[in-house]
Amino acid sequence: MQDSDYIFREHDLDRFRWPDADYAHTPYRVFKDSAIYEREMEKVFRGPTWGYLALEAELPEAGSFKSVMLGNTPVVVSREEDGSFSAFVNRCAHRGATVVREEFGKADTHACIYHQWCYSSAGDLVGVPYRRGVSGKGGYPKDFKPAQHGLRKLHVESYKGLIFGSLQNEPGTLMAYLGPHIKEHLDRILVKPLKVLGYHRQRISANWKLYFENIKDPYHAGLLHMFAATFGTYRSTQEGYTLVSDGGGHSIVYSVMGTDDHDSVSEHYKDVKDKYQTDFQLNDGTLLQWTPDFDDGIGNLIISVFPNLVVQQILNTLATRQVRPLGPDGMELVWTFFGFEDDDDTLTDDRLRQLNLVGPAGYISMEDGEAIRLVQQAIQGETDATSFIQMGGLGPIVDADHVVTEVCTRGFWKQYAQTMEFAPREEGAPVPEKAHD
Amino acid sequence: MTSPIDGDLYQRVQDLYQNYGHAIDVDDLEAWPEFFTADARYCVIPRENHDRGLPAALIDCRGRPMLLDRVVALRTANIYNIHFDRHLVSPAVITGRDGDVLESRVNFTVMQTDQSGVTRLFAAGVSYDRIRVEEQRLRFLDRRLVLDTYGVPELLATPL
Amino acid sequence: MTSPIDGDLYQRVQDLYQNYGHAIDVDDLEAWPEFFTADARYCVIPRENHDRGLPAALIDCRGRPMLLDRVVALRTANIYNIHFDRHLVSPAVITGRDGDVLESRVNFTVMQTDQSGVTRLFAAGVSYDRIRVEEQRLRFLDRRLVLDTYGVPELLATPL
Amino acid sequence: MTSPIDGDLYQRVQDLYQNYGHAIDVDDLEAWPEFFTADARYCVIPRENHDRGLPAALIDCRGRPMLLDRVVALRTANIYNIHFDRHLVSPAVITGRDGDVLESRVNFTVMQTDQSGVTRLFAAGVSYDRIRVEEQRLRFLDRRLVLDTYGVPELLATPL
Repeated sequence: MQDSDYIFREHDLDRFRWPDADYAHTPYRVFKDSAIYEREMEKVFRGPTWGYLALEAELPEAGSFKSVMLGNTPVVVSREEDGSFSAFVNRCAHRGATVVREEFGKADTHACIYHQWCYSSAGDLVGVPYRRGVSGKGGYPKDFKPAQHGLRKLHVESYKGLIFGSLQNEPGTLMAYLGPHIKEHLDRILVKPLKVLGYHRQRISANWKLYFENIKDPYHAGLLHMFAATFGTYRSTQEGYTLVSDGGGHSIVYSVMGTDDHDSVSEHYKDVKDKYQTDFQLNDGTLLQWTPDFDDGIGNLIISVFPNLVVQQILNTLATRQVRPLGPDGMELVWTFFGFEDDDDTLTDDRLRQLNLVGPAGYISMEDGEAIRLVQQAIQGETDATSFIQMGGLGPIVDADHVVTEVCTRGFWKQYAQTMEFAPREEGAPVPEKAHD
Repeated sequence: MTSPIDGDLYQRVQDLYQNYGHAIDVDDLEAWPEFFTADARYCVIPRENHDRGLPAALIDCRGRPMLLDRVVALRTANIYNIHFDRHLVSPAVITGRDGDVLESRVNFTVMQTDQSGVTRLFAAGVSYDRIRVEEQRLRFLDRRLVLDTYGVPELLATPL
Repeated sequence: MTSPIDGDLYQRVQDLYQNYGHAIDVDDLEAWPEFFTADARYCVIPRENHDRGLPAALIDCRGRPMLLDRVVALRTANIYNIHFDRHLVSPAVITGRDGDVLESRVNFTVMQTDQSGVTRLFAAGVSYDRIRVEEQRLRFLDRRLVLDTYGVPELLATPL
Repeated sequence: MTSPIDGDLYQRVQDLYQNYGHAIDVDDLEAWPEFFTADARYCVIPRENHDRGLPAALIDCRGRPMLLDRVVALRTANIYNIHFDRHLVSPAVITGRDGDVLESRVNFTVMQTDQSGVTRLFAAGVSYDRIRVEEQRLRFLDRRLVLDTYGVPELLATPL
């Protein structure tokens, strides 16, 4: 038995190590092990990360709030009187009840229903019933200080209308966390005040990381999604780019429409059955009617930020997708669709019509839910095997000027393993001969 | 208050709803667009959007050609979880009439069964509809299905 | 055996049941007491009690004022899990008639959805009802809902 | 297309279905064979068999004596999980008529409740039926229940 094999089988998670330093194999165990899941909640979602909470546009007024999940931690994010944003862990400091029960709302203060402990929108304790007792009896000790019993607060920063929170004690700045690639592409899309168009929610029977692998993987996109390939909203033969952050966890994948030609597409898709169907035509072509918001020709762009955010621009559809884990083998995906405040009715209508392409019922999105469900289903009984992630080759995890690569997926696993303290002991350790089976 | 339509017409409305569900349940998707007028609107909207006045829908087909496209896509393009549907649709309530157009409402549930014969509640909701009375058959001019089960289990492929 | 009522009246009974469920489903609780006569009885009884002849009910409102109190309590006093309801009610069976009072029976299920859009079966059962036929509208004189799902999931707030 | 039967007869069909379900739900199994003609066929077939043209059924009673045997067996011979049923049956669609024999179709779900009052979806499916119109009452000549929930939860004792 190889040493890596031994480490790989290790049941003590403090000794569990990734099988290779190229992150070209992912142990299936990480998708189904409940101990690993608990560790993720602590080390990833409550660890050195910034998690996406909400759009500023969802909180239009002072006191507006939204309830979200950051990993398995319930969080409420609010807009303050001064226009800033705050967030707290939604669990009463007294006996642990959920304080804010509504998904959305507006309130100056939040009273826990259980014993009426009352908090400001920022989470400070502002009222305690019977603090000094009733008729001189009962009450809290004299040294009880409300300031010491507020809700646990998150660090909050926002950029271009996206609000992020962090539960670590001393996080670096959000901008340092996001890095230049993410900044550049958020700058590209989020150019004006946003207008929320509504929500899609999807509950997929798959581990949350399978979804992150999926959206960081441009290799599958031109192959799984016949609609994208046939109509050219995304094709592997198009001019495209794959950008990855220094830590590996964030990425950007995009392609430029109209940069390939029929002959080239036919050549590269000739061995892929039924995915590029030149005889497939829509009865109503207005579905794909596209009035570009930007003049760079990008028809499909997916930004992902470790560990819970996806930002999409697919034709005119703009959305954030928030990934909420629901245990080792399930996840909730919340899509928030938006346009710009100054959109005219025609442009709004284009965005709404194109929602047929995306979301749980979308022509080019429904397959992702199915693909990752199939993975979750097939790995259930597996204890040792790994996946194989080497499209685009091994070596440094860096940008590529094409989309025939799984480099972003390797980048994701690199940041994941390092955050989870699962990284190989020695960088550059030899890759195992083959997947363990 | 009496119903704005007579018993025979009401019966045709009931049959419309039941036959609509049955066509989907037996995977006769090709028959589905025929339940609509040429210029019909078919919209599945999450209840949270509907209740908050947000316009984003899950499916929004405008005209029969877009309905046809969805059928063709399901048959030839899209890949989704293999399953069977079964609609349970309440008796219809006729809420209004304007000439040959009826306003109608039904509650619905859809049960979905996987290949091992395990059935789960897939969707519950209400549909606010307009129906055109034609000589030969009734057709939907407008279906607005408000989906309570907006935490869509896996994905929404076959129409509700 | 033919039905003791004609088609038009039967249709009004169907509408009564569907409109009753819809009022609750769209949270128009204020309309709920209006579905009853002033002296009506509304009773939700666990099936195990009903079947064994035990009188204890979950809800027992005697007269419209008690129905109103329940609505006011839900609006202003009680705190309960935030949810949406959806009623699925079977076609009614008219089991008897005594002048302007009909005896009727329906099976029902209520689906409950939480704020994340997850729908669960909340209640199933049968209701044995008496309905008074009035000129303007039909009203329940008596509803006795026998609740199969007497292992109440969480709590029972909004009426069945 | 108009219904091949008038409103009164349709109402009797509706009542047949609802009364059939109710008899089982209140455990009046002795009344169950009486819903069938003497030479009736009652068949519960898994959807996977039905769809693939395979003949194997879960229950296949040929003639009322076999229906009676099943009741007697349930009462005296078989031991099965103690439970309550609740049928939710859709409005019927009359799909044909040949003299005094109607062709009809309903969708159904059956909710099953255990002794602690926990209700689960037990069965969903469709039934393709033939009904004989008799002076006194309607009876099933043929019921072919296609069971979506062919991954039978625990066991199938009381009839669908």
